[in-house]
Amino acid sequence: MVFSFIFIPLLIAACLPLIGKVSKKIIPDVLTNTTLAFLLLNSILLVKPVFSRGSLLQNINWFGELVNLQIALDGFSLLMLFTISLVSLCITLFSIDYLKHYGHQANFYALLLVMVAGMNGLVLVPDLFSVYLFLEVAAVASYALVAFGLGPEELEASFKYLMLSVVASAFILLSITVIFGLTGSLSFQAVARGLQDLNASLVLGVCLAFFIMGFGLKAALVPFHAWLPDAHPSAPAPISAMLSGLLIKVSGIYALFRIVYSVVGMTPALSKVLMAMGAISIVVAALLALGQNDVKRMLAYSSISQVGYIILGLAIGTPLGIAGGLFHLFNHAVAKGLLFLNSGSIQHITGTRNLNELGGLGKKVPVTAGTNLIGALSIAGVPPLAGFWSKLIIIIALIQADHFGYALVAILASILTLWYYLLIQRKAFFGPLNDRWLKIKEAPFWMTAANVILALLCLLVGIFFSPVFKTWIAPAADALARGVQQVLMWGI
Amino acid sequence: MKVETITQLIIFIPLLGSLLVPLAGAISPKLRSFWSVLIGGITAFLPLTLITQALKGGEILWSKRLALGLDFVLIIDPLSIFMSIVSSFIGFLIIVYSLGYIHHEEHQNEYYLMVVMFIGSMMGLVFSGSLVFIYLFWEIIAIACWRLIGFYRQKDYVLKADKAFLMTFGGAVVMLLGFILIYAQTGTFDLTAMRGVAIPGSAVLLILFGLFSKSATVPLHTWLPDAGVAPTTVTALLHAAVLVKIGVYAYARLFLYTFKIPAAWQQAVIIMAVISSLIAAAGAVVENDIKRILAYSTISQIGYIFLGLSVANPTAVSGSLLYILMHGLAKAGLFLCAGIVIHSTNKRDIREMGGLIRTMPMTAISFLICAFSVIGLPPLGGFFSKLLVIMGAIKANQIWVAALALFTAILTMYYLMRVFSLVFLGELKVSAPEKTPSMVGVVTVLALFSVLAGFFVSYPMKLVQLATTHITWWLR
Amino acid sequence: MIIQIILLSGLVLFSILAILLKDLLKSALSLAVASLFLGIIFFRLGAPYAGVFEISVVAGLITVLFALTVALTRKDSEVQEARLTRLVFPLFFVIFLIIDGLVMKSLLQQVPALPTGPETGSFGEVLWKARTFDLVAQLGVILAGVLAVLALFRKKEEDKDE
Amino acid sequence: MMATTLLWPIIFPAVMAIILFLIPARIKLVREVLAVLSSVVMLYLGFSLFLLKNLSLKTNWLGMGINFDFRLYQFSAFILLALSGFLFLIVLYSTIKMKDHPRIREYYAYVFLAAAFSNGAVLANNFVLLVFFWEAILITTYALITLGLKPTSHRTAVKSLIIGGLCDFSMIMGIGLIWASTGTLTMDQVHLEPYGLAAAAFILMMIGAIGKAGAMPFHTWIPDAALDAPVTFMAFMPASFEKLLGIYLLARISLDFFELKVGSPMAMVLLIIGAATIVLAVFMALIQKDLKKLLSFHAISQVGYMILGIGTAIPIGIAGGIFHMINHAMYKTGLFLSAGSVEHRTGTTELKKLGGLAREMPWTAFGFSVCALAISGVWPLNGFVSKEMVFHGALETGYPIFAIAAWVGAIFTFASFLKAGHSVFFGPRSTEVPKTRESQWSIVLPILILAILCITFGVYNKLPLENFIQPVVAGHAEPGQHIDLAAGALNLFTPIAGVSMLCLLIALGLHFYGWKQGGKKAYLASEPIHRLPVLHQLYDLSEARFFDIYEQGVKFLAWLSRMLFKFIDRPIDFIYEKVVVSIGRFFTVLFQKAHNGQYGNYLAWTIGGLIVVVWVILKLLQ
Amino acid sequence: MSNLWFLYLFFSALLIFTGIYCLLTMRNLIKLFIAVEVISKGVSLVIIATGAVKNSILLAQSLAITYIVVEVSLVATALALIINIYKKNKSLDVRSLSKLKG
Repeated sequence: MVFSFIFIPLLIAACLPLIGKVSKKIIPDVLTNTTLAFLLLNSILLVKPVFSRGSLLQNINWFGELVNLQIALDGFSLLMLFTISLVSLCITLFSIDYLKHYGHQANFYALLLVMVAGMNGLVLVPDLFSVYLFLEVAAVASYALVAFGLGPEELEASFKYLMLSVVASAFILLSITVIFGLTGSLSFQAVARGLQDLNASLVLGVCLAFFIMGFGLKAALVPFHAWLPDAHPSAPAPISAMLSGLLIKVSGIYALFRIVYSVVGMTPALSKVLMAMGAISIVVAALLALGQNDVKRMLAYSSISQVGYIILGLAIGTPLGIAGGLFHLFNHAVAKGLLFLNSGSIQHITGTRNLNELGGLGKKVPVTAGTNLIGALSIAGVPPLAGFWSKLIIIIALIQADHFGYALVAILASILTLWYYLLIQRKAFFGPLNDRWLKIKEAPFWMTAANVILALLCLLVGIFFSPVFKTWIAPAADALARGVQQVLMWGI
Repeated sequence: MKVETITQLIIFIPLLGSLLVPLAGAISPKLRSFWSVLIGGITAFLPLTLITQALKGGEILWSKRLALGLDFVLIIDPLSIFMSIVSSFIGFLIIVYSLGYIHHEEHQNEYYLMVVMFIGSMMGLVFSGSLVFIYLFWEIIAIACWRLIGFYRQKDYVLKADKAFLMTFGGAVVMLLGFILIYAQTGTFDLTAMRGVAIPGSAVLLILFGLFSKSATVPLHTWLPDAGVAPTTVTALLHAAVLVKIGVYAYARLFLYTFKIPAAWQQAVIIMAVISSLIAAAGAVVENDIKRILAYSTISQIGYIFLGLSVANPTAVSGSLLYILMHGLAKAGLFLCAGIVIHSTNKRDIREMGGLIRTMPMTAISFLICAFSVIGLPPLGGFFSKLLVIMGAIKANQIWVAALALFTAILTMYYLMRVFSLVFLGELKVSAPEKTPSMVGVVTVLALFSVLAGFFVSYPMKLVQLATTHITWWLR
Repeated sequence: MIIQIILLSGLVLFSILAILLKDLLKSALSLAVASLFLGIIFFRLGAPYAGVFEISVVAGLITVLFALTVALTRKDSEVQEARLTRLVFPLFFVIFLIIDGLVMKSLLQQVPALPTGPETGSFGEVLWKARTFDLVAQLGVILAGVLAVLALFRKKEEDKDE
Repeated sequence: MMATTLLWPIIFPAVMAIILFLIPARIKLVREVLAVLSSVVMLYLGFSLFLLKNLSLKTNWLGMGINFDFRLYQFSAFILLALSGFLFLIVLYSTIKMKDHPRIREYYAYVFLAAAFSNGAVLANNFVLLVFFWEAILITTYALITLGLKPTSHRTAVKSLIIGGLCDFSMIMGIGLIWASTGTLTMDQVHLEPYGLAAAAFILMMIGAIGKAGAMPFHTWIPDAALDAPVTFMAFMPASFEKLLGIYLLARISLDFFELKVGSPMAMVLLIIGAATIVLAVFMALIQKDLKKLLSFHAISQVGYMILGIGTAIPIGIAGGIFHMINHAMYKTGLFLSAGSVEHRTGTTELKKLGGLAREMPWTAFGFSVCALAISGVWPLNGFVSKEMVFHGALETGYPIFAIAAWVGAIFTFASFLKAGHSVFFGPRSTEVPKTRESQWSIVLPILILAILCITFGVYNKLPLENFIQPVVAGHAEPGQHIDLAAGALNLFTPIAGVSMLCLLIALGLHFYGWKQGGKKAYLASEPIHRLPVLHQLYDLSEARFFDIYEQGVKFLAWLSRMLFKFIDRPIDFIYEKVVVSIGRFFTVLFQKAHNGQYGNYLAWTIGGLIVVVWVILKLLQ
Repeated sequence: MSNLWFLYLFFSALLIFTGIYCLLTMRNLIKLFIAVEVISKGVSLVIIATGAVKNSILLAQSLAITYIVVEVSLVATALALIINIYKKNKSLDVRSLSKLKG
């Protein structure tokens, strides 16, 4: 049942605060993890039907059409669902041990599940306004989660995040409304059909600009990125992972490209703008990351930079570019999730995230160091890890589409990427051992386990990139590459 | 066993075996050492069984189709077999040497993991027939290398490691761009499908970036002397035997075996090679740190290898291939001798050493023999390779280049003899005994091999000849 | 038409007042008045339910929330706003007004009329049948909001533990 | 006879070298017997091969025309024989002289290895093979010099190595050029006119040859080695083996590989080098205060005659050069061995400390005197014969200046030997050396053999000339011209011989004058010349090694290296270490400054970005 | 009809401009959030106006109501945040919220 992706987490989230009164820790832990594991399983089971039919449209009609829910699932959404379930499962596993710092597991998990539900909903709905709504569901939950620590920095970050996001979503909604005005409908299908024979390119252009700004802010494209380096590091580590790994991709990239490809249709002008913004993001954020001393802040800037890659790939418009972008999206979700969790481990172990205070941890906590290394190298695009393949595909696509300059930027920026990741490695793990950390021990089991699972994913996806690509990425890319046709097909 | 199977084993045994090293290390250090030596030994042994295949000439191709045409292709031909024998053998010797050298250090798990993985990916690189997989193994090597250079965790050491990683990575990604340009032109990454294709100069330039950065050729060379902060075993592995040969090997694989390189670029490589050789030799004369000297020396010798390959006539090419072997043996020997010296004196500045021939005669003599081989004096192996390269250059009408190369050879002689005199002769400044038998044994073996390779040069030469005729198929 | 424009102008005016007034409570009240105008506009545009919602929820509930917040943060929370802000606002506003007018006028010709027939059915039907998902999402948003408030106003357990 | 016999002179000594090396240091007798025996075997091999004359062996080696190709013929057989002869004498001599050397195992190993390599070089019929053996000798030379065990030995060894390397590398270059222009590496298939590129090849090959022979300016390691290396080495390498090899190759180059015409530019080059070497080296020899060093300079000077002889490109001159080579090897080896004998007994070779040893060491004195007279070209010794031939040839070229140079050389040669002999063996008995006696038989015997050979080759010059020399030159005479070198060889009453004799008289006069001037101290006999106004400064400069190409060259190398390092290598590194990093840092800091944490600022970017995006999209749409 | 649409769009643009101007220049957190409210008024005006003009007022009405619900949720969260910030900082000045930078 595809609907379970939305309902189950919502339901559990609603129950959790009550359960929290009964059992503070164990039941919330188990329940959340089971839910997400179930969703993961579910998404894997969906591969076959989606694969065979291309897309899946489900309706629920209850009470004589009083309840009329419609859900559309194609390769792209399935990839997102899978990514969301996978990464958030690892994150909740990690949280089992990590949340001791914060307490209030039930509340935390409830918010987390609401966020998951919001993202799942966003991915599944075939309707512009619903997209906005689920965006807000996930966003409201994320504001609270960013501020979950209730420290001054957390609050500050959350506030800025909220205030910028609100503006962004206002523009998104504005744009949706104008499109509604132009076509008279809100569902993807009808809008796509309506826009096809509509001759209002200027107004539509402005709408798209609003979308780019709105979703771009959610996805943290430069220059709309400024909230991210504040919000992501301030959140608890699992939430950082959630935000960087999933939220910016779902509410930013997924929504933007779903609308751009499947509803409006990609145009060269749009492609140019998005690619330019992607390239700028890559470079600017990479340079910014270089100057950071806080591990998580550096990772946050890295997210911006990598989102730049994803958008650069997706915006090329060729099937290969889309595939590369989506593959990178997946890989980045896994790897950045890993890195943020890992930074949580570091913080748990040492109590600090300042690179200058760390040093030589590799000797004391080899597993944390190793998983961090794998994640970092994967994002930097060092083979044989997963990130390499996606970057490779993106660059191939760039060259094939004759964007030599962008290819060069992408290539050179990957050197920068490696540069700042090496900073982390050097300062935190491989330098001389700081005397303060003589007595530290490896992080608790579940934290380490989550790290290891994600690191293995990075590695295995890299080694077995071919089956992964064929199973998950290629259908998703096909779905996008078919453009507006994909949405129009849904009805049939 | 089928040749293809053996080849896959050569690649995957060390790659997967390396992952088990930390596990073995968790059980006991003895087991770890045993395991590493075992894997190294198997990897060194298996290529030998391919010699019969090599002597048959011709090539065997094997490929596994992967998504997007990024196929995994293996080319088993005399060139790859030759290269695999050389690098796995030296790698194995270095593992054995490490048993003594690295004995007291921390992070041994990481060390053996990386060394074995290094060797494994080298094997992968050597047999790969696909641009993507060449790049892939290329970078795995870079990772291993990076960790190994930063082995001693000092602050500036890890900085140097990062520098090396960044420079080689930078070169490599630029090279990747070149690969992709070729892909855009031909629609495939499979080398065997692209033989004889003329590629644009821009792609050549980009690829050269990668090759030069990995093979430490001027102007992308400065990471190599700095990488001398690594344990000497590693520098031997990096500088001498394996790492820097990668670029050279890739040059042979790409620009001789596969593509037609535009004549202007070929000339450019020739000139770069010889200039690199000269400048690096100058560096070796000026430096005082023994490992930096040897590192510069490596850069200089790599220049010769590039020279031979870029001249691209059979004489020079076979000279270059032979050079890979001879330089590998001799330079590994030099580094490991230097390692013994450093290990026992705890000094690296040659001006602070002296007279060590009295306390460590075997090391001194091995050093001298290896030095002679690097200089290119008969009857040691290095003579033939250098001779053939220079002869080839002259034959290709590159007379001034050849003259400059010979001049560099004199510089080589000068600085190596300088090192030898300062370290081993003169008055004894630091008295230090020779080290464990496994270390001295390995350097002796290497020196011995340098000598034997000179006297029995015709055996490796046969393989080299086959490889040369195979990769210079376009001359036929 | 004229009434509509007057209402709209009132809306804009009170919104401007809401942001320009120094006293926060007065600002909140101005906002409430603006909401009132909006509600009336909604009603006149044929959206009575939305108008009611606007007036009751936004002008009522949200204003209360604002007032509550202002009350809770009253103590030495005076923030000195830059004086220039208020002074130059009219200038910018007029400039934007002109640009806005020109843009909208030029866009006017761009948009083709949409050949749509009048809607059928009742508001309830539309809300339930066509927009069921919105209701689900509303639940989600409310849940998120509630949980957020719970999370933000929770007592820190650690304080007790430590 | 099997063709593989040709490998014996190479493999046998090489194997012996290993065996001798492996024999433990303490078993002296076995080693010595074994060494002498094997040198006898070598001599036997040399003889039998000399009698065979023609033999060749060719197997595949490296491919590409680089074959394992040996050829024995007249000339090489002769040189092979000479090499084995000298090897025998030196090994015999070494049994005593080197007896207590701490690294005696290495010594024999190196000597036999050197013999193996030299034999290989002589027999090689492929250029690469030639270079292989030729250059390999460098290592043995290096090793043997280090056996001098003096503090500076190693330095000198490196010097010899680098100078030798320079010469050999230029030879490689020459070979490369030959290969490039003829397409073959087989030596007997190459015959080029030395013009253009081939001329360059000629010069380069020639540098290789004369460098080995020790001509100016590649000589400078020899005088240093005279002091730093064992004296047996001096007799072994610079005096005999290297001369034989060098001049052998020079002859091959000039006669076989290239068509050297009388008076052609290449011939002039040889003549000039020859003449310069004669004169300059002899002037240096004259003033030396150490017997070994004096001898070493003569070893250089005499090479000049050989080069001069070959450079004439006239059969008699060439023959003279080659004959001089073999003669020189004899008497110079004899001289070094005598010097070694003196050193063996007295522990020094400084002229100042020695004197009047003739009574105590009569046989050594006799041998020394004969050899000294032979080197000075006194009738009827072998030196006279070969020098006359060279003078003859030099005059026939039409440039008398070269003959004059040769004569000048002769004057000072004699003068310096008068000084040396006088101060060591004659004159008053020096007090600085304790009483001593004649050396053991195995030291004296080689000296005497060599002295007798000097006489034999002089008086019965027909024997060597007809057996050894004439066949070599035979092919190069004009058709129909019959060469009978021995005919007037000992004729004293020709103008040329007359001038030569006059030279000897002048030398005698000079020595007498100097001896008088120096207060009847023989070792000061050369001082008047030493103190001549301009010469004096030149001498000082050369004492300071100003003219030493090695010293200057090494300085140049170091300077060049520093320049390259400082101005190319470091700047490149600077770019990576500093420039790239600071550019990155600059932008990083710039961007970081922009992120000042102010909400309004961030919102402004957002709105600004929005406006730009709108503008760009609209622009693109129009 | 579309003339009318642009009239409403014109006024909502004014509202949004006012709100953004306030967000850009004002400093009091509560004031900032009031500005957000002003913006959201502009948005809801557009929703209803579009529905009215394009003959789908019922749909628009349901959207507007949903939007108002979202707004309430947001306001609650934001005000909770503001109160928390006030508790920590004892100030409502947005300029004091610049600890995170660089």
